[in-house]
Amino acid sequence: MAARLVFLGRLEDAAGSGEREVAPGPLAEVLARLDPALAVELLGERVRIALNGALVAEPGGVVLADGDELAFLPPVSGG
Amino acid sequence: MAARLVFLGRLEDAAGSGEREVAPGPLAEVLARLDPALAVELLGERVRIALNGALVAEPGGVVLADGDELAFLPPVSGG
Amino acid sequence: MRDVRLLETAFDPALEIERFTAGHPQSGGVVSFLGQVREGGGVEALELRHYAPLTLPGMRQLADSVLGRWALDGLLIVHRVGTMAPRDPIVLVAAAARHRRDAFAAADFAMDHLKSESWFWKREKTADGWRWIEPREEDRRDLARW
Amino acid sequence: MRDVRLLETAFDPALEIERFTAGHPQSGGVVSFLGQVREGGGVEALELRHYAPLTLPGMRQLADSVLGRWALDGLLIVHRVGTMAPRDPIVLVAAAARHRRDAFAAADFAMDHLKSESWFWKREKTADGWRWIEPREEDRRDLARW
Repeated sequence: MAARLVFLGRLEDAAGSGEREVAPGPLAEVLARLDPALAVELLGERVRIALNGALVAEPGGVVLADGDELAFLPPVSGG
Repeated sequence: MAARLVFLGRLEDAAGSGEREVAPGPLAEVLARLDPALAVELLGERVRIALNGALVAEPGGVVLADGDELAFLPPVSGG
Repeated sequence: MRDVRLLETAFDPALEIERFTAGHPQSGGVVSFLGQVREGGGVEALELRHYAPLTLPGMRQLADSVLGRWALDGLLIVHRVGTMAPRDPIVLVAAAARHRRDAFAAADFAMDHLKSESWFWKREKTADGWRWIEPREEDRRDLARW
Repeated sequence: MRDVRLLETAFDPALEIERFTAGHPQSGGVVSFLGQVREGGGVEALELRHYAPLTLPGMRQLADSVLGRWALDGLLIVHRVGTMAPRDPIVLVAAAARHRRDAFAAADFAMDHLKSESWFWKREKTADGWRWIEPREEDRRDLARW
């Protein structure tokens, strides 16, 4: 089993794909196994995070379990 | 020949018809030949007057000639 | 650009909006207001009268003033006169603009002025017969916003 | 009363407005906003992406907050996702109310919040290829009005 990262908007370009399977674990460890440039983008101040469809107020405490979906949401586009 | 008075909105009810032919002459004389109750309504503060399709700023100076059309416009209805 | 009509017979607002939108492909947004005769409240019919020498010219002047005030690609004003039944469309205003803020403000302004300043007299028929509709304080307040 | 839809395929705004209006015969006025892909400016295609677990629930919450804030008879929000061509409809918001002031404000508010707070990501295709659309300062200002 694995967890899944989902990249929205321009983060999809940065990640090279819309989603990616990763080994479960604390978010800091999951990000440490990614390309550092991508990890920096994902941790951007204006990027919101949703765990299994619910926005996360404190991403620091997230621990991914098997089957979890973690979405990275950059600012939405203008009108 | 004659001039014509046109009564809009509730003034049509007050006049008993939408328009009426009258003998030409100064507006004061024309009104003096009408039913006094109707004349009072037509001279109401919020009634505007249009001579041949153009609003009149100073009704006191109007003199009706043959073929003229004088319209009495009460306040327009609300939305 | 400016399409202003006073109609003696029924019109199809959906078709008007469709044509208006298709005619302004460069506009990002179209705001429309549709006013219809309300169903309920005991009103059986609504009659709108106008004074031909003033009413349509006044609507055209209003359209020009709206076009002068906001950056619009197009403005549509269609108004019925005559006798209407509940559900019948009375008025349609549509504004097409590059920026939606302009379109909203233009349609809102046009409606406030159409309702309170255009030369229409309205009467309603209920079980008690016909009754003329008086000016409303609310309309004067609406106008004072601009 | 509340009709909120996220569509993967094209829709017909005129038909939607017609049905919405017919469904609210007691409303004196219906205000609608239609946003379409602009023709011109070199844009060949527009793509809107969403995040299913958040986007439609967020639109429904927005609709509820609009309905709680103004006296409406009904509210319609229809939004496209996927790839669209110039002239394609993107979004339709319609508000039916007894008083037109409520309908105007509700549609205006709904659009400001849809544009700046809903979970949509947009990219445009021009001769230079695809480019993501960034947030706009104007959208934040629009939101600050409420």
